[in-house]
Amino acid sequence: MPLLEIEGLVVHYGKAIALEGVTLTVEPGELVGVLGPNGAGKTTLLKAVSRVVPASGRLSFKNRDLGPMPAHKVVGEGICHCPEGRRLFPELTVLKNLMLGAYLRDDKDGIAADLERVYGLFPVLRERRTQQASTLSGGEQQMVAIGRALMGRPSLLLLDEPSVGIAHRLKNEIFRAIRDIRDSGTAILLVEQDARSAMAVADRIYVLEHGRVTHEGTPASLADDDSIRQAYLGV
Amino acid sequence: MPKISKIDLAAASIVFAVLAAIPLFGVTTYTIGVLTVCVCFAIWAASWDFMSGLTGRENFGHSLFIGIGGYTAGFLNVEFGFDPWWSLPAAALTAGVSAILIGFPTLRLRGPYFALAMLSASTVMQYLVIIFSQVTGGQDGLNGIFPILDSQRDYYWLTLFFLLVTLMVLKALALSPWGTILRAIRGDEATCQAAGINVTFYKIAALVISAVFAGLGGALYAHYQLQVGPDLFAVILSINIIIMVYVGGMGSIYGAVGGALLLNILTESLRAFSEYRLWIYTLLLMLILFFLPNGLIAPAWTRIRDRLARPREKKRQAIA
Amino acid sequence: MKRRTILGAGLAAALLAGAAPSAFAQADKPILIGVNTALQLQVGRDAVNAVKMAIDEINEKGGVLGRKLEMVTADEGEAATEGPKVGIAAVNKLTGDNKVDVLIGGYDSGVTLAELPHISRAKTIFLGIGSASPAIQAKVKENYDQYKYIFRVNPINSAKQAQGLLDFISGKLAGELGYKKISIIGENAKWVQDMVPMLKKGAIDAGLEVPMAEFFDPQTADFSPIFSKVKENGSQYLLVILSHAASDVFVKQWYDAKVPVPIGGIDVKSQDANFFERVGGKSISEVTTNFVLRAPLTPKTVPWWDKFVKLYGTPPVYTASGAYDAVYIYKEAVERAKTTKTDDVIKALEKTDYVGVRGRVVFDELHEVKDGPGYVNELFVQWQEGGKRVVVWPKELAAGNKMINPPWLQ
Amino acid sequence: MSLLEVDNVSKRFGGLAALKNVSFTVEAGEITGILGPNGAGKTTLFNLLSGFLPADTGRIAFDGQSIRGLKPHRIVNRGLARTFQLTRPFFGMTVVENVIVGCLAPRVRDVHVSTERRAREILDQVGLGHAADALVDVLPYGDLRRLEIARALATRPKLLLLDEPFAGLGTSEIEPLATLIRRLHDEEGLTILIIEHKLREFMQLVSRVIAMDFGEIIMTGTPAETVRHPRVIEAYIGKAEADVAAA
Amino acid sequence: MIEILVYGAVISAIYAMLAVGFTLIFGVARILNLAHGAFYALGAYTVYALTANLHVPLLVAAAIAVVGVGLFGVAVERVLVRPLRRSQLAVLMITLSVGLMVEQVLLLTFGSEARNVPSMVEGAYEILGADISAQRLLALAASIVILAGLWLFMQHTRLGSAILAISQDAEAARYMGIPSDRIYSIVMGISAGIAAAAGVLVAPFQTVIPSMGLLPLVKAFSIVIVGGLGSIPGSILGALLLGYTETLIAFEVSIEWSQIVSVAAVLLTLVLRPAGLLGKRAAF
Repeated sequence: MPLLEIEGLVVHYGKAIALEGVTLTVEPGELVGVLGPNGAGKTTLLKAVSRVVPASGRLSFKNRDLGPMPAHKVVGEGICHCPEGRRLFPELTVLKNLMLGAYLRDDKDGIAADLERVYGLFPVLRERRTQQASTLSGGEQQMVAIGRALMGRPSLLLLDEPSVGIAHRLKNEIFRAIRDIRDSGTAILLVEQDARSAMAVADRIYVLEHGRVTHEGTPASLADDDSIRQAYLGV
Repeated sequence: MPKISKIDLAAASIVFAVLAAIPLFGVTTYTIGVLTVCVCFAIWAASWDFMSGLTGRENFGHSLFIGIGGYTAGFLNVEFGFDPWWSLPAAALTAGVSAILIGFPTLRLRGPYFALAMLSASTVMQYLVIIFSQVTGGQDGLNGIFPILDSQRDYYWLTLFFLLVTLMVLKALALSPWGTILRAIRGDEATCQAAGINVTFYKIAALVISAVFAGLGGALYAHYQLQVGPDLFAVILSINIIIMVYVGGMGSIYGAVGGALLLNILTESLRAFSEYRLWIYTLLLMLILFFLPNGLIAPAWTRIRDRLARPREKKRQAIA
Repeated sequence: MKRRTILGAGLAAALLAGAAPSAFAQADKPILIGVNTALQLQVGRDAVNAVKMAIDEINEKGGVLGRKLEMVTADEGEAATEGPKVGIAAVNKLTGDNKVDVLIGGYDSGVTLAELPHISRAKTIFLGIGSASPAIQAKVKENYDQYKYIFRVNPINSAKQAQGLLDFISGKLAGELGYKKISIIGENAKWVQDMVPMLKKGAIDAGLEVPMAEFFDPQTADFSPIFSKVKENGSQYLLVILSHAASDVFVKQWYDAKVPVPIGGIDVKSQDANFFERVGGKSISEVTTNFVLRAPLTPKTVPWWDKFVKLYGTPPVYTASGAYDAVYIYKEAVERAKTTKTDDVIKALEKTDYVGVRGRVVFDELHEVKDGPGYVNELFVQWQEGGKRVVVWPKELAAGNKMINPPWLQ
Repeated sequence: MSLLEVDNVSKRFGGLAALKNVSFTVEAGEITGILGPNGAGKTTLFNLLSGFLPADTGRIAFDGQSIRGLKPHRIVNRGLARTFQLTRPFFGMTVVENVIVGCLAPRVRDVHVSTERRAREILDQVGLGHAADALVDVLPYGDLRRLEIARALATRPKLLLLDEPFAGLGTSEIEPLATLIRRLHDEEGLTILIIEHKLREFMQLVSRVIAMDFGEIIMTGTPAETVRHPRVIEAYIGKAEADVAAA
Repeated sequence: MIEILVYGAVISAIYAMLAVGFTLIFGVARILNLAHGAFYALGAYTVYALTANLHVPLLVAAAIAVVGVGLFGVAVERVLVRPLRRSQLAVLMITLSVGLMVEQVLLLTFGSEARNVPSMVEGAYEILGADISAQRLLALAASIVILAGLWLFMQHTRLGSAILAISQDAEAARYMGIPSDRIYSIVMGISAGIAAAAGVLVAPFQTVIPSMGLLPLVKAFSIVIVGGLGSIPGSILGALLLGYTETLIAFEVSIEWSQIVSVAAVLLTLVLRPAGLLGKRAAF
């Protein structure tokens, strides 16, 4: 039974069409990559899943309908969203940013354990924990953002463009961490523009173009395909 | 481009005819006085709506222009003994000039910042008027302004005439390319610039036009009250005007007039409740604000007009 | 059709009524007294109550010229927020719609001044009971024909109050107490702004040093800078003039900071009988001018005071005595004129010589209530232990009463 | 003389260099495309050209005259118009009124010609004639993009800057709009500078591509050259790091 | 000089209490709350009614007032503001009318005369040569305690972090599962409670009349504009600035001119630096 099932998802921003009927699934513990050019609707897809933007179509998670839930309930269900552009709380410390990820949780021990887990994934955050988030480098901020989402102990992590604007060295570290998170059993829906990095870590890939899924398959099956090149450069 | 429809014109004519005819039916000077005040507020509300309703910049200091207009009339009349007729053009002029001066620094601001800047400007003026009492009469204001016309009834007609002029000018401007541009500024300033429109110029000009009529209204009011006081600069006056426009329905200009007439008459008719007067007024206001967020007069008229127009449409369709 | 007939009949009746001799038509109609005042404020409510009290008394004794008296009220609104607009509409309503025979009222000088041209246009007598600006009665001199309708029963105008104040400064402060240095402060109201320079000059002429003469905004919430400055400049007395400002803030802050300078002057709120109680006794030793208090100023004073308290549960504020007297003054004038015709009543009013609850009321040529010994007096009253009010000036009325200092200066 | 000359233009936002020494020219009659990933500085460049942002350094000349530092409306009145990436119509107004605003620019305002008639002609031209009297609030998104172009055309530009004209459009709406743009170029001789991400249509539209990344121009060339350029591919598809790929 | 220092501190502390709540609800929920002054007035009147009429001990009355007005604030947010929140002007108007309503109700219930709230502490102290009443010192101390308490609450509780989070990035807060509507109500309650506390503390040495809320509203508004809308440190800085400027002018020039300072400061700030001293953005 898939963890997340999306069927015929349609999203409008006012009059602009962002998604024109997207269907995809994520199995438990799976890392699914969504690729596509700018404006293809990747970010919208994630926002629709976390109920931050209204959408029509079927959205079910662990066999429960997400449709009628407000955004904060979805988090409680176990979907945590690490948004595009990181969206840290700039004037709060790293530790507070992380702890806000666990806002809905009451299990002190569990939270402490998850904090250790995040520090384990990104050791630099332990050193930076009392620093204001806005003083961190882009890569470190991305780590906080991922860590913050993990603090909600998700069974599905939504990751939006974790590699944008980050130095290559840190990018590697982040992708390594993403793989570790998957390996520890958390399913991930990863949206990326950096196709090669995403394909290197994902179990399955969807290619989104103009709000529609145009291709899907394993990275291996898509790697030789011209379709990726098609989607990106139109040639 | 929206045109003024025949139904609108007919309704406006009827309303003005009724307003003009009221004094002929043996009403007392009290009623005429109340109506005169109503008409002054209507001029202020319409001029507020022209600038703020069209460009979307809520001016919380409209009383600045009213006060300047009123005091111009007061000074010319009481201090320098000018013929009261001079008050009207002079008040319009000083208010317009003051709009240019205050408009440049404040119109860059948006939303509540513009509102507050104007509010502060009017309050500063109010304090100054009180402090420099030797010149301005302080808290008591300037008393002994001459009436422009001896008969209260004639004076009421005069103010009504100026309301008509105000409305015709403002409505004509609102329906002209000017209005189109002002409404476009409300929509999006950047797009306006991208369409080659000098946004700063139009904003200042709108404020000046708004101020000219507010100042004129201030002078008319001064010559009705036969007195001006620092309360003409008060924030509460600006807020009352905004409430009137809000109740009337923003951006339509005639709605503002309707709101001004309605609320002024309401205030007066609540006299029967003596000390509960303001309490009831506030309660009614809260109900309107809460349940009719688009206002009362303009939306109601739109609905009535549609209903009136519908049979004719049907007929036309039938003929076709 | 039917409606037109009724209308026609009504019109005819109205014409007939208008054409009939007025005395005949009015014979059994009540005489209407319009009260224009700020109904939400204590000054307004007490004025209304006092008028009602007087009317009831007169009607019980058969009315005036066989006609009953009746009261109509109209709210002047809150001057601070609504300006004179509501006040003007109020007098227009009373004169235009209710066609009252006389207006009694007024509280805020600004509003009253604004109402004057409208009152005079309506040719209705106005007996002022609350506003103190001399500019009001000055109109009578400026243009008698236009403003002859305007009389002031109460209070004594502020210029005359200033004279009294000067007398207090030179006689009591400089004379009896031998002070050398006083400070003067007043709120930003026109009449105070006119008065303070005059007081300063008068005090200096009386040989006093005046290191400070300042104004403050009626909304001032913190007087500590003033107290501090007064203490620093070594003043021995702080003269204060306020009517719309927060008197309670003033005395509370003075008392709490134990300012080593006694205070006194014109403090309109402090004229209220329950002021001492309202501020928790912190007005102790404050001196303020007053025109009436529960003391045998005239034989009528104490009974009137007690009856008012019995009827309405609160001691009357300063407008009440004026309003009560005004009704009787009007009644007497009508009786002397034997008509309610405005011009005749004005003639009669000008000859008024009536002993009211505050003293003997006589109008001068400005239609201003005469003050001084034998007339209505400006009393300097001090709050003493237990909220007792003691007259400390003028000398002849103080009857040897001692002026006390605040507890921390004793 | 080129219609547009951009010479050594730079722009910083705080510590971030959004544009670094950008130089290029646009010849009259061209359709030039600007390509680059998010954050490459394309829209910033448009904002500098149209006067919505001041340039820090460099020279921007249009029609031989410097336009750097001019207010946006003055630039429009020199004949350089733009559209916005997010459509920004004047809500609460009709479609034709939206275009009339453009017709009221001093550059084209003519007391002898009814602005309304001109506006309707332009709407016909972009295929919106049928919706002229509708409120923009009810217009479908595709039509809003056309309206955006119509409003710019109303100012009778010599050079039109199109900022992602296909953004937010459904698949079926893109082709007709591309046709419209091409027609404007062919029939009106309009010079066009275009930013777009829908590359398939983009590549067919433009005759020359300026590729940008991190605020710099990385190459200029024909569409065919562009897609083969290694730096473009790297900027767009990303460089897989050896260790990640190996895992 | 010393006096300016001491009196300025008292005034600034009270201003800060008023401004912090005002800026808080704006920073978090973008509500420009014109009923803020009404909360202040209600606090003072509640204490008056409880002590004078029902003879409740002063401290108990103070606590009831703060909590009660806080709950009233929550109710205003829930019932009146929330349905209108999409329009800034509508929110402005409805909170304004709440303010007017409260004033009218107080006027009709308690009359126009000033009411006396007894001092919590009697007497006066001499501090560095300046006489200052104990109640003022109490107000100073209490406002420091309240502001420090608010700071601790914001820094060290989960709810506090959530409030800060929403004010810094409302959308990101939604990703954390923070229920924004509930937070808005809570913040309105806190804001109203602090305003009421200011009213309670100030009532004994200032005036208690129905319209007493107007001036504090104007001051809070001015301070917040000068300090930067939505910035708590900004509002404290603004309070100090305005409090001391007013005191300085009252001492060195005339108290007559001290009232005009705040409005003039607003005008200047808006013209010269619209975002305020510590504000981040000028438009929203």
